[in-house]
Amino acid sequence: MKKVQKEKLEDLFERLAGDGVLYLPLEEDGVVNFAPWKKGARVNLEALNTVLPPKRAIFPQTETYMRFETDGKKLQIEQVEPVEGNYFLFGVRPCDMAGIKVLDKVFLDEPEDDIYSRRRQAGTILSLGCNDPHVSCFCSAFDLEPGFAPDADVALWDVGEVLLWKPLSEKGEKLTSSVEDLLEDASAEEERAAEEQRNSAAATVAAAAREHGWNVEGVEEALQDMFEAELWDKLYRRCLGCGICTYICPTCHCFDVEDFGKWQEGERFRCWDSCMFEEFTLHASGENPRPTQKERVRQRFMHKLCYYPSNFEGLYACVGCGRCVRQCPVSIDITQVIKEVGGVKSGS
Amino acid sequence: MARKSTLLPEVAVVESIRQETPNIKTFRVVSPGGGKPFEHIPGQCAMLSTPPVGEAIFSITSSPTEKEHLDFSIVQTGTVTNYLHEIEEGFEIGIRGPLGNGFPVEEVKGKDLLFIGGGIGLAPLRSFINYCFDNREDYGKIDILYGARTPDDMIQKKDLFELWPQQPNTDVYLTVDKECEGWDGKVALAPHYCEELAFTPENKVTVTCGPPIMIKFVLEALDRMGFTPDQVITTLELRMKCGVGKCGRCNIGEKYVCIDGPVFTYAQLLEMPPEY
Amino acid sequence: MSVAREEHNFEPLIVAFCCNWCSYAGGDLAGTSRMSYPPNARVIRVPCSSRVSPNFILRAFQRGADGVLVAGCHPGDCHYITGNYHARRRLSILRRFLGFMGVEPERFEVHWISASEGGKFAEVMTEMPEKIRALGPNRKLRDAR
Amino acid sequence: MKNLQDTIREIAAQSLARGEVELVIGWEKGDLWWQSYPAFIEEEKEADRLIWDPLCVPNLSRYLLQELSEMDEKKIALFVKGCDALAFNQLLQDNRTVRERVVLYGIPCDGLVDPSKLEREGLDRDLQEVERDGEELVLKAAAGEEKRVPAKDYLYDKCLTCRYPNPVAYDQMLGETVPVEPEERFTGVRKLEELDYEDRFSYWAEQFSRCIRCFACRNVCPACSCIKCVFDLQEPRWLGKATEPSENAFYHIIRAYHVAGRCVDCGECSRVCPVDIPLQELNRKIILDINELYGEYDAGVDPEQEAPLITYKTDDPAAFTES
Repeated sequence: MKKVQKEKLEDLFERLAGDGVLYLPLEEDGVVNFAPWKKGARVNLEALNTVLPPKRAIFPQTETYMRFETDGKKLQIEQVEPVEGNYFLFGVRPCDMAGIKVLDKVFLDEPEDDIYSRRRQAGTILSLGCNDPHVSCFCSAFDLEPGFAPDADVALWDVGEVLLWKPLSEKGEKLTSSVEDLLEDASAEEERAAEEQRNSAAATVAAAAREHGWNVEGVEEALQDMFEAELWDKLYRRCLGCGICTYICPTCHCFDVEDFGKWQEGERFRCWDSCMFEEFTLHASGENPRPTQKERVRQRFMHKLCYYPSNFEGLYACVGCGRCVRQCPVSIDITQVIKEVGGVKSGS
Repeated sequence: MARKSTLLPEVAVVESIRQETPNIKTFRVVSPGGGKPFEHIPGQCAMLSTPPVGEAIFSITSSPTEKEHLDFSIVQTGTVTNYLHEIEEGFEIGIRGPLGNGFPVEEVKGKDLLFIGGGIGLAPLRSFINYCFDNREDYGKIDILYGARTPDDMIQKKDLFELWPQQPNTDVYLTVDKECEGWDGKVALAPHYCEELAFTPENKVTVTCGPPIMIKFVLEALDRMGFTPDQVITTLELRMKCGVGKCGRCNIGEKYVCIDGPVFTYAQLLEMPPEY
Repeated sequence: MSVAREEHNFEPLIVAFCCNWCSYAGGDLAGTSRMSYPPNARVIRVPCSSRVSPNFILRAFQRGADGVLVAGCHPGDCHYITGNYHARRRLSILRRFLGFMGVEPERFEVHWISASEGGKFAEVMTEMPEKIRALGPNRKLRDAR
Repeated sequence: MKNLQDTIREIAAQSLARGEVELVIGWEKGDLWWQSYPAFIEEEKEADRLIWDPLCVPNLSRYLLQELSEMDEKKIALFVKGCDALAFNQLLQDNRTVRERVVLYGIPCDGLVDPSKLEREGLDRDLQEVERDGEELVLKAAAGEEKRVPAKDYLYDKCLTCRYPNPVAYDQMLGETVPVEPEERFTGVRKLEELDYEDRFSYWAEQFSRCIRCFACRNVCPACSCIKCVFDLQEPRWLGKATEPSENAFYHIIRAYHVAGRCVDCGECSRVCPVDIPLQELNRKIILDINELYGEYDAGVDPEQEAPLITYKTDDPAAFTES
């Protein structure tokens, strides 16, 4: 295992930024989000979860993929190339890494989404283990470990003065050797410290999960019979119908396609969309298969906890990052749904 | 040259436009160099692009046996269709497809077929119907029941009144919802007419498409007539954006209408949440 | 309407919403009286100054306007009796609000021009481009795509 | 505080039992300490779900839009804090609710706790419950430990400037009125006005660049009660979906302007914004200008008074020559 001194991080960032775009948690007006690093940027590696998940480096909120020109009856269409070259995602939390894996299943499944896949391949992901999970963290419910992201290219652990550094993939090895001069070998003591932190973080989340009854076992099966359940009648009523929960979610991937045109030219882009919005399923005819907020709230939970796992070998489209739990203005809480559905199952 | 994105349309030319009803036109679409933009099977769809107002999905109404073009019968109802209804012949549009699963043309070989269509719902059925006529020996008796609000609202009148009735071992039943001047044919709602005609379920597959309310009553009628749910096939339409199972809006439960559909048997629909 | 117009030979583009009953007629009068004024404005005829929604004004800025003018009947002379009294309040608030957002107030003007004031029409159409020329091209609310 | 909570439960149970109302809207508690959220109580025996604590921030009046239209002639009881009552009056003025069908129980409010202020100082550790005791907050931790902190330091900014903590509309007031000691609310606006145009624009451009267009600020707003919002129209398509700087600016300018003269300054827009855009300052700028130009006006205080932007005086001043 390697390590990098925190005082050398600035050098490391400069090196990485010279080799591509370096996205990492930056603080601006008190809001921490993944953004391209520039010299002097306020890096915040302490913040547990950025407001928006790092998915937006791979699947940006707005992304132009086509330009067009019209001339009388003539139409010209041209693809806009999606890849901006190399990039690094530095400090991705394990839950967010798992979120990227959830997106991978959708976008890399046949027919592969070319825009996503090229962007995904161009990136190297350095994950940062969590030492001190928040009370709203519930990643362990989905068999994830707060202290470690096995799918990242490099795993990092913050153990005080240094970040431990462990390459996990070929990309990670390549990166490691390219910044070899900034890294040192980690001591056995440091490795032990990281190990302890990993265990204690896992224990914290697991204890919370036990206390709150966040057990997802059987939730998918239970939900299959719960389309008409009373639960949804209760839950939707306070929903404001805003898109916070879906836009800040590391696994939400629904998008819309729209044109922007000026005179004879314009572009077509895709952008995040939310199943919480009435317009999401509204037909041009005025018909809407999900006419009220009840159907939309149900769709969100069903998609994450039932439909998605049915389509992808039981993998839940929730990674327990807790963003929606913290940010929903009216506290609609997916862990309460999990609890209630689990309860329904064991009761029946 | 980079690989082509699944979301990127090809340019195609609207070769001809035919006014079917006051608000429905049929567009014949070919590649800029002539010929079909792509091959398809009956029941499949395509995304038509009209920059700068966007893209929308439509079922292909021509049979794959028509070698030179694709036809789309389109109701004027939203921004894309408004645009389409304004253009003239020779205009270029974008096209992306084929999308969706299509009708089980192979599986139903040797069976009698009953097509029940309402209004614009004939559009996807027509692709299948003409395919059958072009492979007439593969299919048994063909019954076509088509209803529209008024005779003026009937699409593909040449097929309905001239071509299809001449086909061997084929019956065409036409009906309108209300009495109106100049119509001396049947006046009845399609589901009622269907029951009146007393089709028998033996060795028969029913394919139906039309407004949701018609489908609902047709399904009830067929049930009373002894058709089992796996003998009934329908095709759905939901708001779609990508057409390839990614954008996440056309799902009914775990099924995506754009890739798992739009063609479903009634048996499959019964397994799905009633959200369409 | 190229976004990248050269700054040195900058010609301000002004979108002018003119009330059908007064200011548009004032413009006509300026024309028939053969008064000359620079051709910077694109005139859009509206039934009343109160018809001008903030959406229109912002859209003009988005699509390349360097300035937006709303011209209506003098207060008290509204064809619909009270339209411009309402417009006066609403557009005053909007003008200050745009200033708060960082858009120079000179870029959004409201003038009362009656059907008989061809001279005033020509004057406004002459002065406004000059003020905006001094400010330079507007990029603030413009859609850069 | 406990007393008020008991009163709330009692009153809710009573009005449901007597059939005075079919639905009571109040607040209930979730699993986590900050979760106090809207509760919809339809049966007497459910009334014990209702709570009152210094985290009951969601404005309940807006729910009348959905509940009244769905329930036809039924009556609804609503617990209203000061800001909720202003919101109710605004809905009334906009003809979006019916006074006779709503029973209002007023709650004098001495300010609500901003969870992020507690978190910033690490006071959320093991926190289970927050109570108000006079000028102090009692922070109750898991192990039964208690900590007392000055309440004022942890209240929402919007509560510190609140001018109507005592409900202006109610059928029955629960509890003693609280003193009204608001801090100056236009400080933020005035500070921004000191900047020149370039700096103002960069300030807002930076703020808006974070916007993800979740529409929470619109959806939570008691003045945003249009049945079909201009931003959702397909035709004409005023607002595109791209998170372009110019589209974001369009959204925020129009959002604030559409509630001009109707914004009750409840600050819910700022509270719900996931990326902390200071949206309330936009609304306050408009309030300040209306006050300056057309006379002091507090939306939601008197539903009979005409809103400033739907009326006029023949000798109104204009702001067309200012620069």
